[in-house]
Amino acid sequence: MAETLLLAPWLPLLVGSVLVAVLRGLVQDVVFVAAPMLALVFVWMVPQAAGPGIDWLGLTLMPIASDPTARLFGTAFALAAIGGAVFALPQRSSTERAAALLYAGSAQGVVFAGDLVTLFLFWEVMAIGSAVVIFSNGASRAGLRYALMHAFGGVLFFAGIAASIGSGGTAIRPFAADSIGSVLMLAGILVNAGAPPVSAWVADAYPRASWSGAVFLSAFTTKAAVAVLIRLFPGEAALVPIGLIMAVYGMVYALLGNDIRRMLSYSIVGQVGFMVVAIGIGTPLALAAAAAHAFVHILYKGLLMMAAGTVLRATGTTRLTALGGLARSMPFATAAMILGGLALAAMPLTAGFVSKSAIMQALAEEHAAVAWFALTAISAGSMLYAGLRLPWFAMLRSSTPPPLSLATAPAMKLAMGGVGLVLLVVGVAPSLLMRIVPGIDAVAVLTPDHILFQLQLLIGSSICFVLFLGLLAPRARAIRDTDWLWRSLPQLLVNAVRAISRRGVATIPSRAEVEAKKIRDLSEAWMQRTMDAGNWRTGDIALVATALLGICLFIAAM
Amino acid sequence: MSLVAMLASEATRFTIVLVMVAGLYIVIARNNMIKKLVGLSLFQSSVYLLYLLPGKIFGGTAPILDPRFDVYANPLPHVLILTAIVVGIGTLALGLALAIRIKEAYGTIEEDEVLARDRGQASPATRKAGTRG
Amino acid sequence: MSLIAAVDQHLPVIIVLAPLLGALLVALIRVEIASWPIAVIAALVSAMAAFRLVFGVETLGVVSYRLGGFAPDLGIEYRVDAVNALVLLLVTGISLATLVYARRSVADEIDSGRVPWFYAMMLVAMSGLLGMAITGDAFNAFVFLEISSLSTYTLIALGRDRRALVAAYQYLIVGTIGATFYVIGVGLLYLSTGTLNLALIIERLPDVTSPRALIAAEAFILVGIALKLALFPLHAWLPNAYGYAPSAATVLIASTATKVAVYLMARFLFGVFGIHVELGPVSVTGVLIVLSLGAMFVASAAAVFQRDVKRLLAFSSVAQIGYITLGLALANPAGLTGAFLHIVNHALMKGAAFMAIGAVLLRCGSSRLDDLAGIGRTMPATSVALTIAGLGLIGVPGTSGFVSKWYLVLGAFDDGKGWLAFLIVASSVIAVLYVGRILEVVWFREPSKTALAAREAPLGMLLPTLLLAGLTILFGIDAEFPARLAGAAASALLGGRP
Amino acid sequence: MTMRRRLIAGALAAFLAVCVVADLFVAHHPAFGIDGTAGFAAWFGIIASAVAIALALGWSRIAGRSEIVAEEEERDG
Repeated sequence: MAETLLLAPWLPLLVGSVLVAVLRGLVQDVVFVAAPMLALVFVWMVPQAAGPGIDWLGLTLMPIASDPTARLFGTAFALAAIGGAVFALPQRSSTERAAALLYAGSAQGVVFAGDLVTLFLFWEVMAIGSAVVIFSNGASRAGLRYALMHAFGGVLFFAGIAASIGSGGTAIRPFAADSIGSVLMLAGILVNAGAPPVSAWVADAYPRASWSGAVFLSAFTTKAAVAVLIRLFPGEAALVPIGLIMAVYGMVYALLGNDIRRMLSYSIVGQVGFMVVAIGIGTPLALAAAAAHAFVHILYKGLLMMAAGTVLRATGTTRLTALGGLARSMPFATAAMILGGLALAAMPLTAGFVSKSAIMQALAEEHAAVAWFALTAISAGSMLYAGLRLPWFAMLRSSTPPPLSLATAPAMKLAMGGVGLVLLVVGVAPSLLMRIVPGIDAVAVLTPDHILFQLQLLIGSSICFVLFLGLLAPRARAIRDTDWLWRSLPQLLVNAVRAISRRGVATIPSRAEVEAKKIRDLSEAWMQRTMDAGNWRTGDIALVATALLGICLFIAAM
Repeated sequence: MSLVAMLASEATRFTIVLVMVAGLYIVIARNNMIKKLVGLSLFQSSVYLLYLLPGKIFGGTAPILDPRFDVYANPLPHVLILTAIVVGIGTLALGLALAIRIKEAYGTIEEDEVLARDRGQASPATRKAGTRG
Repeated sequence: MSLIAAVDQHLPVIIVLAPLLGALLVALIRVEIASWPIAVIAALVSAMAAFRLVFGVETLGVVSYRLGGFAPDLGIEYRVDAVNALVLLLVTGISLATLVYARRSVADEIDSGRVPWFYAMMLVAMSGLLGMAITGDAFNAFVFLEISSLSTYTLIALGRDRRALVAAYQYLIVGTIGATFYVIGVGLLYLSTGTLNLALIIERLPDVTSPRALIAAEAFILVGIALKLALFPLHAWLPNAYGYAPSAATVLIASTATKVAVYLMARFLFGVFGIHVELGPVSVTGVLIVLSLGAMFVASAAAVFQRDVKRLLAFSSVAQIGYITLGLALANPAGLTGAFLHIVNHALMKGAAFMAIGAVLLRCGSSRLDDLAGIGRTMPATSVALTIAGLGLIGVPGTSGFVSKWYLVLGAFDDGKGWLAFLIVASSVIAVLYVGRILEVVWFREPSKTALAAREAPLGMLLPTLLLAGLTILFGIDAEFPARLAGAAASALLGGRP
Repeated sequence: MTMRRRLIAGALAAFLAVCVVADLFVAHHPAFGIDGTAGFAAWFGIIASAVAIALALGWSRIAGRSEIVAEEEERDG
């Protein structure tokens, strides 16, 4: 049993993270790339069973429990980590590298966790690792916001887990959102999945990572949340509307976005919405389809982020308004962006077509009409922003390209080529994916009616794009997002209250207003003292103590 | 029972409470650090009384074994309060020493003035942030 | 053999006497070079005795020691059970680490003429705290409380800033009021039961005819102790006291003084009064929960706005004490285990944090948050210790802070108070804010001039700091040992009274 | 609209027409009825895209702000 523990897929990544932090130079490069490769090997070597239990604080922890779902996500995470590491070879920041491996390792830990406590432990390490990836790019404030959001999600998740353990042990099992504990747990997971109303953290944080860091970020957190949802909340009906909102939200913001990486972040939320809807449907096929879509999404979103990172590294910007005309000077990145975009739009013969077909078939079999029609429409919208708008305005359209400072490094080409190849191979031979995702082999993918259906959808969308090209042109305009709720709303409220109170003072003060002002001043003074305790007068401290004693005695005397 | 008689019978308790509250009041209300210490001593003294007064037994005597007496006062409270008095003296001495040092450092032993001087020492930025609250 | 047996027999008194004699020796010799070794040796003897005693208690159960051979109803009894064995081990261990740490810090911060006095006071404070923990006599506890308090006031007043004097004065007034409240309560108990021995008080309580005197005694004692342990809203003395005391003194009082007071409160709550005694129409637990929550939220929020790291950590201490008292108020095995675990864990991590800040103070001459900018580059080891301690304060998994919060949350659920569990974890978010502020400044800011000029802390300070930080991690991963001791303490307290 | 764009749109429309015609000759597996009709995806795709564009532009009207302001706010990032 102990060897099972040694084969834990997170082990090489976590060890690698420490080594990368200590080592420098070529050795560091080797460890950085070899650790996720070893993890991939471990994902497939670890026995498909629950590993040994470890007693900790009277709980039995199972740090490693493999099943087909875990293996699928583990494979996707390992591939993303390999691709990301190869892509990041020209990135010399040791902090980012160590954090990225820590992040990848804890994501493996989340999907291979055999109990809720282990799951939560890795969940939190994942938040730390990803926050450090953002911090390492010097984005301290965004990193702090990101860390806070995940601390908040972690708190909800923790409270929920504690309640669930109280009511039924640490085993990972399907829950229904019917008790406080499971609702808290669901809310905590959804924070990480990027569900509204806290979805804004994705687009706030990911574009602030370095050109290589964003590749890692796009792969793990949200998809780990999907994996956990599959395990803990399969068939939870509330997930269907939540997922639909996410899909619409992601599409709308991606259509309006100007910064490529911001667009891609919104698109993550949109695509995770597809998976969340499928999990909400909850049939075996739907769950398998959600997992398959997560797998494919990790790959094509990684490819898109690599293309965006290549552009950023070369030009210093990812704003569509500043880009264009790059197709000739950056053919590789252009090809990657087109391929990734088409895979996102589920073009036949790309991997995206396989997994999206599975999701749509799962919805059709359950006769979930609203979800089916909505997601079909959103698929057309995905073509608009990812398959057309993004490559067109960033790369293809004729415009004076910004000066390139750095050529695309061979390692980056290798990473993009590798991931792109996987996407194409899976798209041409869907049985490869079906072999590792049991449960979707009944899905008809490359049949004439499916291909024709999808082609019509995509061409229809393309015609719209050509017709309304002007409307979709990027504009230097930001759109308020839900982070407005916590970044701007409080300030607005404070200002409004201030304005009202000031107006109240300006007019002839009525008696009530004078009293109100007195109370306000008093309470402000009190707040001041509470905040600034330690500068109290000694007498006041003594008074408070006496008062407390008096209250106690008074209560006792009653 | 008349009020006077009641007061007489409860005299010890009233004395204790009176001294206690008076001492505490001085600590709370006085600004002068020395006066505060005086109040504190008064407050502690009330505790001595609290322990000692109930130990008085009318007709009792000091607890020295003697065939002529069979009623003794409990000696334990006296022992305890001896210790407490020592502690009280220590506290008072330390407090006075601190007051002297504060006088040297600040030039005053009025607590409000001391606090005001510290506030003046704080940077303007701190104060601004403080008033915004 | 017989010598060891004889020593074993007198372990309880050796623990208290070793530092006291050490203090005497230091004060009499008054040679600066000699003071530190004497102090360390005295603390070491005491720590070894405590260590031995802990295992003695684990095998034998309660160890009772009669001072001067008098029976408990006449003389003073020292009584060591699972509860205070834990506290003794903690206090001696932390004191030893602090004294090892103190040498460089004290040489830098204290005028050379006062150095022997400083060590003498440290030892007296240690002795007083140990006495409070070990004694089974309510009045004796008062005496030790005052011994530790008086020496603590002196230690604080030795701080460099003149505000240290005011802080010491304030603490003196408030601390004395607290101690006097306590002794009034003990007096009332004595009047109703005729004994000062805690065990005997418990035996005689059922015969007490006037419950009102009892409740008054409870109110006086609890409020008195609450002042000493800085329970919200009686915490106002603490931030300045911690903030302006010399670094070594801050470490000692922050990690031990309030913890011993908490122990005393637990003793009275569970051992003497019984937690479920109603204070009139309101239960004690209800009051304690409200005040604890106040500490957790208000003090944490206040910490976020501090500009001085020592004061920030001091406010954080008030908040963390809130977690401990909350665990007491839960009054079930998981909650109490959490409380005692947090006593240990918080002592370790706050000790590490204050030690790290003391090292920064030594190298940069300031503990203002802004002056710590970029210190992570020039003092990496110290900053790592500070980071670990900070993560522990948040309760990040893998640190001991998580384990204790875990037990507290379990305790809340066991009590059917799910909302309380949520509040416990929600308050951690505020801890994320203030710890995040420190970490951001330390690691991600451009180094200030002072930070660039700083060097890594001297080894003598670094080792104890890293030791405590390492224990924070160790107890976060393998919590078996502290959880066993805390669990034993919890069951001893709960079993003490049906 | 430029000549080139008109040309591309025409070519796409022609390709779409070919697909719709081909759609008449394949077997469908409808789940909701309407989705099995030939050419369903073609008109649905066009309408869905148009609606998506309208939705996005409408939302941009409501929630948009000049990016200069936004950048100033987010410079801290």
